[in-house]
Order: sequence, then C-alpha cells, then structure tokens
Amino acid sequence: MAELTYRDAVTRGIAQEMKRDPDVVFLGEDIAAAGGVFKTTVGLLEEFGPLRVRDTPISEQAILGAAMGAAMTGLKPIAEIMFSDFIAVCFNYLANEFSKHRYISNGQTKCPLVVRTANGGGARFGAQHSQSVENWCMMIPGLKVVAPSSPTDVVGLLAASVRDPDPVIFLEHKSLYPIKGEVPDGEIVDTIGTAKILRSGRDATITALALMVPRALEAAEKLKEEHGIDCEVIDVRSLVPLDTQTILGSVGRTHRLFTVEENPRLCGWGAEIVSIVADEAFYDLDGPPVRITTPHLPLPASDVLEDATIPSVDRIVDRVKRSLNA
Amino acid sequence: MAELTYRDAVTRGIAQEMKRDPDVVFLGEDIAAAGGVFKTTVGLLEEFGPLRVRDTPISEQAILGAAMGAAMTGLKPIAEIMFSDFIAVCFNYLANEFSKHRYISNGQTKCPLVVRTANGGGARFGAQHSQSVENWCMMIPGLKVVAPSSPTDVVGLLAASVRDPDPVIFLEHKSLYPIKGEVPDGEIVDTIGTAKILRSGRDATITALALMVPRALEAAEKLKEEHGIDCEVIDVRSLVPLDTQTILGSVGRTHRLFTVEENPRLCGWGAEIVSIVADEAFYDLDGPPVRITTPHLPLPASDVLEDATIPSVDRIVDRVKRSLNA
Amino acid sequence: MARKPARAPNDDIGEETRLKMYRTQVVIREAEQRAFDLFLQNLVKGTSHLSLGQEAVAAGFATAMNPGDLSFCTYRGHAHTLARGVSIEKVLGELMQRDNGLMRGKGGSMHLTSEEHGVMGSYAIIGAHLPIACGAAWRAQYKGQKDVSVCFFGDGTTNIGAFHEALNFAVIWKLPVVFVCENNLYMEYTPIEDVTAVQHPAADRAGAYGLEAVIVDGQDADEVYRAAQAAYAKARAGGGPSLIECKTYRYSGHSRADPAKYRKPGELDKWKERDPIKIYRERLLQFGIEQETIDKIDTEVRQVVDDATEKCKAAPQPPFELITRDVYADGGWAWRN
Amino acid sequence: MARKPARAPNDDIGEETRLKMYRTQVVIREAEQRAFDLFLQNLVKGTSHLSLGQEAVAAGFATAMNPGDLSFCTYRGHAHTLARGVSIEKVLGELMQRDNGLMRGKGGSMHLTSEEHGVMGSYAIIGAHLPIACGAAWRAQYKGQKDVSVCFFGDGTTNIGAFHEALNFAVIWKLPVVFVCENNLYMEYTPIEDVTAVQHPAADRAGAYGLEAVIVDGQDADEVYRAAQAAYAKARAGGGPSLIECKTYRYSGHSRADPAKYRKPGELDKWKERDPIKIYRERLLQFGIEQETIDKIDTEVRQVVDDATEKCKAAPQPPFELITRDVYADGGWAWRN
Ligand SMILES: Cc1ncc(C[n+]2csc(CCOP(=O)(O)OP(=O)(O)O)c2C)c(N)n1
Ligand SMILES: Cc1ncc(C[n+]2csc(CCOP(=O)(O)OP(=O)(O)O)c2C)c(N)n1
Ligand SMILES: [Mg+2]
Ligand SMILES: [Mg+2]
Repeated sequence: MAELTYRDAVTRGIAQEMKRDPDVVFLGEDIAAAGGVFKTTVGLLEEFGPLRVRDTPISEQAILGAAMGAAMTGLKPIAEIMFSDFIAVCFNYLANEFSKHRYISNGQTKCPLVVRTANGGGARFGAQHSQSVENWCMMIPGLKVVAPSSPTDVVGLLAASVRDPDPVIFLEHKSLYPIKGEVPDGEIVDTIGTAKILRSGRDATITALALMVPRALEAAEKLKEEHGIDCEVIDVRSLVPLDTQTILGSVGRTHRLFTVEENPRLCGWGAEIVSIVADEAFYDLDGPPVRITTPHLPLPASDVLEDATIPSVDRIVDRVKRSLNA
Repeated sequence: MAELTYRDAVTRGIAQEMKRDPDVVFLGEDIAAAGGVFKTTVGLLEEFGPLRVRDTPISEQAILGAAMGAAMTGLKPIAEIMFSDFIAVCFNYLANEFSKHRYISNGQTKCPLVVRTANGGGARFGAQHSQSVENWCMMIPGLKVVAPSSPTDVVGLLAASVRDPDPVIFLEHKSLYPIKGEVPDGEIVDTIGTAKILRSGRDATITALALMVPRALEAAEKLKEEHGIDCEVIDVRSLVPLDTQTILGSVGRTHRLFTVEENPRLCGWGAEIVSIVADEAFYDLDGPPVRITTPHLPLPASDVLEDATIPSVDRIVDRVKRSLNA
Repeated sequence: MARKPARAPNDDIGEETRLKMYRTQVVIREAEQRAFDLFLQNLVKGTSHLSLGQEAVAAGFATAMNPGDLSFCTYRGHAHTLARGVSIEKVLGELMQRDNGLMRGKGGSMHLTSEEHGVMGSYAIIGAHLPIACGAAWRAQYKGQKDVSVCFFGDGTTNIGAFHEALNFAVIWKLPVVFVCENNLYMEYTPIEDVTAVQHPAADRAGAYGLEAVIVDGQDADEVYRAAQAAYAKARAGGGPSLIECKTYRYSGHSRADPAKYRKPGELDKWKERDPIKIYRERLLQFGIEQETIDKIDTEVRQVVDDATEKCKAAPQPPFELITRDVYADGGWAWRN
Repeated sequence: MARKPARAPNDDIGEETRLKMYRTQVVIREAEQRAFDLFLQNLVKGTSHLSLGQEAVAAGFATAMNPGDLSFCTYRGHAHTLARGVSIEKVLGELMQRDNGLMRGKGGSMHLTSEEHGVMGSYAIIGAHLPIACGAAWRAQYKGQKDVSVCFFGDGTTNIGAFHEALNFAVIWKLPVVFVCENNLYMEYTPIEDVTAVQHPAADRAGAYGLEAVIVDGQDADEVYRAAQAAYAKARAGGGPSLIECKTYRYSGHSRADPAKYRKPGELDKWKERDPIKIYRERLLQFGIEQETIDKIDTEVRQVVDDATEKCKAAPQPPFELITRDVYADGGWAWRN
C-alpha cells in the first residue's frame, strides 16, 4: 500500500501495462519530453524510450487515426487527447472509425486502443477546456467508456482498458488529479463494466461518476447526519458496458433514484439510466427519478460562476431532501 | 395548395428565404452547379447566382467555420453538410464554436446560421452514411435542433430556422425526400420549439421524429384497428427547444409514454424525454415509459438487415401492445 | 508459331508481371461493368462507386506489392480490393448485400475489407483513412516489419484536414506509407480545379511536407507500377513516405445515382482514347505477347464474372443474427449486463 | 532643445504611427507583466497565456489596421486585444474573472472578445478560428465592405487540419483575410521543429495554396507593420489572402503552469537581446524622438496598469444571474417550454 495521487496513478497504470506488454505504445501532444501538461506521464519517456512514448504535432485526427491503424495491425496504443473538449476535432474517429470497423468488416478487424483524456470542470478554464463529455462518448455504439473516481480505480481500470480488445475512452477527471488515496502494491487489474456501491443506504440510490462521486458521498453523509436520509451511493465507473444489475438491484432496495451528472443535461448519461430504471423497475420506484446535472449551458470561466454551475454537495443534498420530503 | 415532395420543399424553403433576405447565402459541397447529391438544391444557383450559392471543396470544417464567421458579421448562412454522419469531421464547430460564442462573449456576438444535413437510414448506405445523429446535436448547449417529417413542415421550419437568431441544426431525413404532401401556397413560416399532435388518442402517447413519424402514425392506426389501442402521436419536430408542455400534457391524458427513436439507444433523445416525464409526470404514469430505438449498434448495409434494425411499424405495434397488455 | 521474346531489351517489368497486371485490369473492368449492369437491374443495393477508366492505378500499385503489404481504400475501393486478389464473387456479393458477400452484406459496397488479402478496409468518410494508414505503418516501423501501407484516395480528398495531418505526421515519423492520389478531375460532381488552390492537388502540396512532387500517368499500368516500386523500396529502406499523384479519369458517374452531366464536352471521349486496357493490350503485343494469350485472359475473366454473378443471384440474404454480431470483440453487442 | 526631424529621409511610417506602435508594445508588456504578477498572487484564475516577447507582432498588425478591420485571436490573445484599444482594466478584470472584465468573467482569459473594437473573439481550440476568419472575410467580399479579417495563430497550429482547409478555402474564394503565424518556436512544450515536416511551418506551406512565402522579423514592429500594410492593401484590392510567418519568441512559459524547462540553454537570453521594445526604443531615438517622450509613454502606461489593477482588485465577482444568460439570442437559456 502506498499513498498515490490520482495523477500519479495514471502514470503508474500506463507504466504497469507498458512493462507487461511491449506492444503497448503511447502517443500524444507534449506527453513524452514534457511529461504531459497535467504531469500525468512524467518519466515514461525515460523509462520506455522514444520509440514507445512519442510526442506528436497538434494533429488530433492523426493521433487517433494512427492509434487506430496501429491497433488494427497489432499494437495496443494509448493515445492522449489533452483535454476532452478536443475530442470534437477528432470526433470522426470515435464516431465513425474505430467504433465501427469491427462491425463493418463483419468481425475481421480489431481496434484495441485506449484514448485517455482530461475531462471535466473545476479548473476555471472556461467553456472550451472544462466540459464533461461522457455523453459524447457513451452515445456511440462500439465504444467502451470508463471514468474512474479514485487512484486505485485509475490504475485498475486503465490496466483493464489497455488489455481490453475493444476501443476504450478513458476519462480522467482533471479536478481529481491532485486527490490522494491508498493504492495496493503490485499489479492491479480491474474489470470494466462493473459499478461499485461505495456506501450502502436504504432510502435512495444516488449514481455518480468521477468528480461527482466524492460529492455524492459527502452529500450522503450530510443527508444522513442532518436529515436522517440514508442514501446508497453507486460509483458507475463504466458507462459502457453499463452495470445495470447493480443499479437496478439498488433501486429495488431503495425505491428511489438520483443521478449526479457533470455533463450538461440534455441526453446525459443520467437520462439513459433513468430511462432504463423507469422502464425496467417502474413498479419498484416510490417516487420520481431525479437528475442532478450541470445545467444545459456552456461553462462560465469565473470560479464563483463555475462552482455554482456544476453539481455541488449542497445541491445534491438539497435536491434529494426536497424530493424525498415531497 | 400544390403537391410537393419533401425534397422539393427543401428547395422551396431555401428559395423563399433567399428571395426575402439578400443576406441569406448558401454553401456546401456540390450544392450549386450540380443541385446537390440529393437534388434538394436544383435551380438555386440559376436563381440566386454564384455569389449566393457556392460550391465548396471537401472541407467541412471550412464550411461550418466560414458559415460561423459570416453569421457573426452580418450574413445568414445556410451550410449543407451532405450526410449527417459527416458532422463528425466538423463537430468542433457544433460542439465548441458556434454553440458557445454568444455565451463566451457575454452576449456580444451572434451566430444566426443553419446547418442543413441529410440524416437517417433506409438507403442501404451502411454504417457511415445512414446514421441518425439527432442526439449528437441535442446534447450540445447553445444549439437548436429541428427535424421535420412533412413537406409543409420542411418549408415552414426551414424558414423559421433561417430567421432564427441562433444556430440551428436542420435534420432532413434522406428516406423522406421522395414523399409527397400538399403544401399551402405563398410564404410559410412555422415556429421552432413546437411539437404537433398528429393523432389524438386516449391510451398512450407516442412521441416520434422525422421518418419515425409516419411509422408511428401507421402503427397507431394498426393498434386501433387490430388491438383497440388508441394512441396519441406527437411529432416532436424540434428537439431544442423542446415542447415539453405538449408532451407532458398528452401523458397527463393518456398516462403512458412511448418514444420512437431512430438514433441508437444510448443517450438518445427519447431518454431525455423519458427522464423529464418520469420526473415531472411520475404520478401521471400508469406504467413504465418505453423507448423503441435503433439498437445500440452501427447500421448494417444490407436492406434486410437495415430494415430489421431501424424501428418499424410492426415493432412499434408489438412493443406498445405488449406493454399495454402487461 | 515461334514465341516472341518475353522481354524486350531494357525492359524492367517482364512478361509474368505484365500478364498479371493485364489480368487485374480486366478483372476490375469486367467486374465493375457487371456491377453497373446489376444495379440497372436493381440487384445492387445502396450505392456503388466504380473505377471504370482508373484500372491501371489499382493494377499497378497492387502488382508491385508484396504479400503482407496493406491497402487502405475509399468507398471507390472495389478496384483496389479486386487487385489484391479478393474474389469477384465476394465483391459482387457484397455489392448485392448477400450472405456470400465479403462482409456478408454488413458493410456494403463502400467498406470492402479483406484482412487476409491485406485490404485493411475501405473508408467512406473522406480523408479518414490517411491517418489510419500512418498507424499501420507505424506498427511496421516499431516492430521492424517490412510491409508497406498504401493509401488510395481521390483529388477531392486533398482539401480535407485529415490529409494535411497525415502527411505531416508520416514525414516527421518517417513512416513506411505510400499515399496515392487518384486525380480523376472531379470530387463528386464539382471539378477539382474549381475548389483547389493549386493545379495538381496532391503533387503541388508535396513540398509542404518536404516531399518530392511525383506525377504519374495513371492510364499506363507500367508507369504506375514503376512509381509504386520506387515508393515501396524507399519505404522499406526506411526512407519514409511518398505522395504520388496519378492522373486518371472515371468513365462512370461518381456513384450509381450520377449521370455525370457536369463533364466538359468531349472530355470522356478524349480520355477513352487513352483507355488503360487498350494501352495495355498494345503494350503486351509490343512486348511479344500473343493476341491469343490476351484473348484467353479476357475470356477467362468474363467466365469468372458470369459464374460469380450467378452465384450471387442465387445467394441468400444475410441472416438476421448478424445484426447484433461483432460490435465488440466478444462477438456480441452487449452494452450492459 | 531643438526637436529632431520627425521623419528620417525615405521613412514610410512616420512619427505618429511609431509612437502609437511603441505605446501599444509597452501596454502589452506592462499589462502582461502585471498579469504574471497577479497570478503569482493567486489573483488571476484559471489559465493565462502571455505574449511577453511577442509584442511587436500584435502592435504592428493592429496599428496597420483600419477601424472596422477584424481580429481573430487565440487563447494567447491578450496582446492582440489590447492592441486594438481594449482597456487594460477590462482585460485584467477578465483574467481575474471579475465583474468588470471584458466578458464579466464568463469567458475567461482564453476567450477575450470585444466586438466594438473589432476583436471578434479569441478561440481556444487550435485552428478553429482560421475558417471563422474566412467567413468574416466572405461577408466583407459579399457585401462589398472594405474591412480585412486578420487571423493570428501559432506555429503549432499549422499542423492541424483546419489550417489546411482554411488556407485552401481563402485562396479559391479570394477572400480578404490575412493569416498571421506567430512562430515562437514551440507549440506548448514541444519544439516545433520536432513535429513539423518543414523548417518554416507557415511559409513553407504557402506554396501548397499558391501563396507567396512571407517571413517577417517579428521582433521589429516596423517590419511587421510594413508586411501588414502590404497584405491589407492586397486584400482590400481584391487580391485575396496572405499568409505571413513572423519569427518571434515568448519569454514566459506557455501558460501559467509552465516553467519552460524545455528551452535550449541560452535561447531565452539570445532572444532577449532582440527584445522588441528595446529595438523599438532605439528606433524611435534614431528617428529623432526624444527620450523624454518615450519615458513619458512608459510612465503613463504604468500608471494605467496600476490604476487598472486597483480597480480590478476592488471589483466584485460576477453575479450568479450571469450563469443562465446569453445562451440564446433572447438573452436566456431556455431549451424547453
Ligand atoms: C467527410 C466527407 N465529406 C463528403 C463526403 C461525400 N463524398 C463522397 S465521395 C466525395 C468526392 C470525393 O472526391 P475524390 O476525393 O476526388 O474521390 P473520387 O470520388 O473522385 O474517387 C464526396 C464529397 C464524404 N464521404 N466524406
Ligand atoms: C485542438 C487543440 N489541441 C490541443 C490544444 C492544446 N494546446 C493549447 S495551446 C497549444 C500549443 C499551440 O502552439 P502554437 O500554435 O505554436 O501557439 P502558441 O501557444 O505557441 O502561441 C496546444 C497544443 C488545443 N487548445 N486545441
Ligand atoms: Mg476525384
Ligand atoms: Mg508556438
């Protein structure tokens, strides 16, 4: 066991997999010599050399296209897209290319690659560097989508993503990079497609992802202490595949559902979960399923405005409390 | 009144607006001299001349970027993206640029433009030319998203889109281009953000969009005739702004909700509607809200496979019947 | 009758290769012509983009390849797929969206893929496959493998962003990739000269990546073959990428729906005078190959096309179970438990 | 003391313009230096990209503009925004995300926009604004208006797809747009030469669009000014776009987080010898302008920066009601009824 930041867990996860498998290669902007703009890849160039850890030009389409071609022909590339907002400039590769080629080719081809990217708000970077784009990824058939909330999950889920035979979008939350956690020694490999119940509770189920997980947990504590409301908190961890069994099972016990989403509201992942629960567990529900999301607008840069926009502990507490007391 | 195809209604809508306002300009690939690959723009070059109707290179980013710059500074551009799947190569303009600039600039700038594009399946074009991408657009704050199902709506909603002061994504359905309908003479201007109840019914509400609208209507007839189930069919028409009043009002009367979506399932627009209804009309619902969608997979090219993938009249009938009889 | 010398003096290509290149061109011509006939009969579904008139490019580049070299094609990829040895039946079957098709009808005409033949896919979003080909070449470089990745695209493709990113990327990483621009003068219906800042859409951009400008007569398979050989040799020797612009012309419309009214008067006829198959027949004769040998190839190929057509017509539709297959590597489509 | 002649023989620029250009450079230098100090005090929020060392480019291009000409900037846009006359207070206020900021803190340092000054936005997705500038120029062309759209970007931006699409587009439509590449040798932390196939990332690409290769000494505002004048005149006369590469260097890190350890030893010092403000002070003296006049400008600017700083420190946070304002043209954010 060692205490590790979420940031260093990224480095450790990549290093673990690169040590294991010489076919794992890594490319992106400023990731090699500079160690990444978020310092998540410091030392990898030194450890694995310039043939495996490669700086690229500002050419996101080339980065993801190259990752795809390499993956199709035998490598296991990890590609970094510096900020998740920039997925918009190479979206074709997610939407039309590596997500679909296995299907198009009737199973002849494969694309085992990982796209790592810094997702989410809280850094006061404004509308083009702060977005939560988990729904951009989840809505594309053929992708897997993972978003860890703790250092241990970073290592384990990153390892699982690299070993996965399908393309995985790995969303790191930039506001979580400095958080610390105890991480077991030795190799860690987790399982994609499994949610985790981080707190048991009887009154309501709260599903959350990434930065929203610690907030949901803190809200659950407050709800318990201050209002006697006992919430179960699920860290969804993986949007695709989605662990609906854990969610449905929880709602079957608590009879109420809340989703805490950082993506702006419309067509967010919470809508998908609500639509599944509303269909399949309708008669389990004792009240309306409620989504707590970033409102449907671009993110303001200002710290006070940004903090008031992304779901906060207080907003979660307030919404759950009002809803359960209604 | 004249009978017009949906295809010709596009031409008429563009022409109506270009005649009205000399600031309306039109650009895209093969739209001028050739009249468009779907023949939706035949004769516009001849009528409005090469300064207003302009062929472009295969440069979708330049097309949308240029439309944005022109819109910001005083024109009202209509930009064609040939197939909606290609939005993926210029997604940055939808996701980060014209959707956000008014907000970023604290209201200083404007982007009154329309992106027209051929959306949807049924033409056996395979996975990269058949997608329904309404959710790609709906999920972006700052955009308006419109998708007409009839020739009259094409003219009226296109006119409204061109006159709208915000960026509008106008999704034409390529399988609807040949359909015909009576279209009133003279200028037609509709209102964005209004759904239409195309059929009243008491037993269930079916919300549909574009190609799914005629299918939902046909299904409703069958359900009535063959199973005595009386469905209300709502043509959503505009995903943003969304006419939730009409939908909630209908569910308040019928107590059951079905969405018929051509987009693949995860984070589809139906999920959003279900999540709104489940939250705000939970106690109106007599049974689970059900989504009928294209399954979450890329589209196969083969005609028999494609037909079995996109929601059909029979699938709608079957799903509604089973659900109401449950 | 005495056999004429198989190799003319100074000839670098040789009879065997020439016959292979000739047969490849005839295969493409006959199969594409048949595809056209079949869609007039409504038996080809969806769309279709023929390479009639452009056969020499496909034949020259494919013939110069080694087994294991990789082809990356566009929607206009039937020619390049056939040129790598994929059967006519499988190609026509895919165009007809039958169960005997190359991808059993799941991909359709725009996405022909045959991994075992090195056809790593046909891509229908303009420009997307140039970076992908870079990636395959990167793998070869990294693993010390000697295959070359060859990426085919049209003139219109040189104006999209991915073209630029791929070219720069390939050069700075010195990747064994060959970019082949088939300049057939049009994007879909718009003349390339109307929308391009330079006269030679690929060659005039080569300098922007520190590459040599190479223009090849795309109607002459020998010229194409020589250019391909040189580029492959350079790539295999670690010399990095090449960009080759082949001047050619398509006889048919852009796709099945296109009557090609935008052609300049006389343009099609002028190009047909330099028909690649006509040129190549003359070339074979000139190098001493018998008319009979040529005719026999023609007859054989026609027979194969006829047989394939019958098989395709008789082939069943793909079964519904394919719909949910192969979204993920486990063979299924499950996005949830 | 007798005044020296205001214009040296053969001088094309003149005193008034020179003083304006000098003041602009000092404004940028002082405001950026203050921004740096303020974020050391944790008063600048988010990120910040300074142009210290690159002042002459902004000053030269802005000074040569007419009112009504349009600037399109990047996240490194403070300099270009100030150069168009936007107040230092508004710029610093935005960096500090206060209510007195140019966009009241909603946009932040990367998105400075002042429509009334012709600053049509600062764009933080690399390359995205090149096509947007084309669109503004298209409007001018279509409406017969005589303004020029000027688009600033870095060396690293020349390797992204949008650059290529915009350049080709601007040329074929002959748009009145001027593309200005500020080549400061680095993208974020990676030397541009490591990731670019040619030596001059912009100029060596000009030929790919049929444009002249133009390289300018970006440390000398006069040189920049002359290049700008020529390009604007060409654009206004219907001669189409220009692409200008300015050789320059940034003294600070890429952004607030960057200590710039990647610099080659001695590089920064070498460039500081050719500091644009130092060069320009000498130039002014050489053209007969008094030291006093220069010093007065320096003092005045410092005073303005000090005053602005105090105002910003005292300014309130933006009110919460801004959050839901101006998503749509009706002033609100309603996506539903
Ligand atoms: C990104 C994108 N934009 C537009 C299209 C539509 N489209 C298909 S083929 C084509 C023309 C391509 O021209 P060229 O590159 O010259 O190839 P050719 O068809 O002549 O072989 C266009 C515009 C597309 N498939 N993808
Ligand atoms: C599409 C995209 N990719 C990457 C980035 C991250 N990024 C911001 S600035 C920058 C370097 C830009 O270099 P250059 O164009 O030379 O401009 P400079 O910062 O040197 O002025 C990068 C990679 C971005 N903002 N957008
Ligand atoms: Mg072409
Ligand atoms: Mg730079």
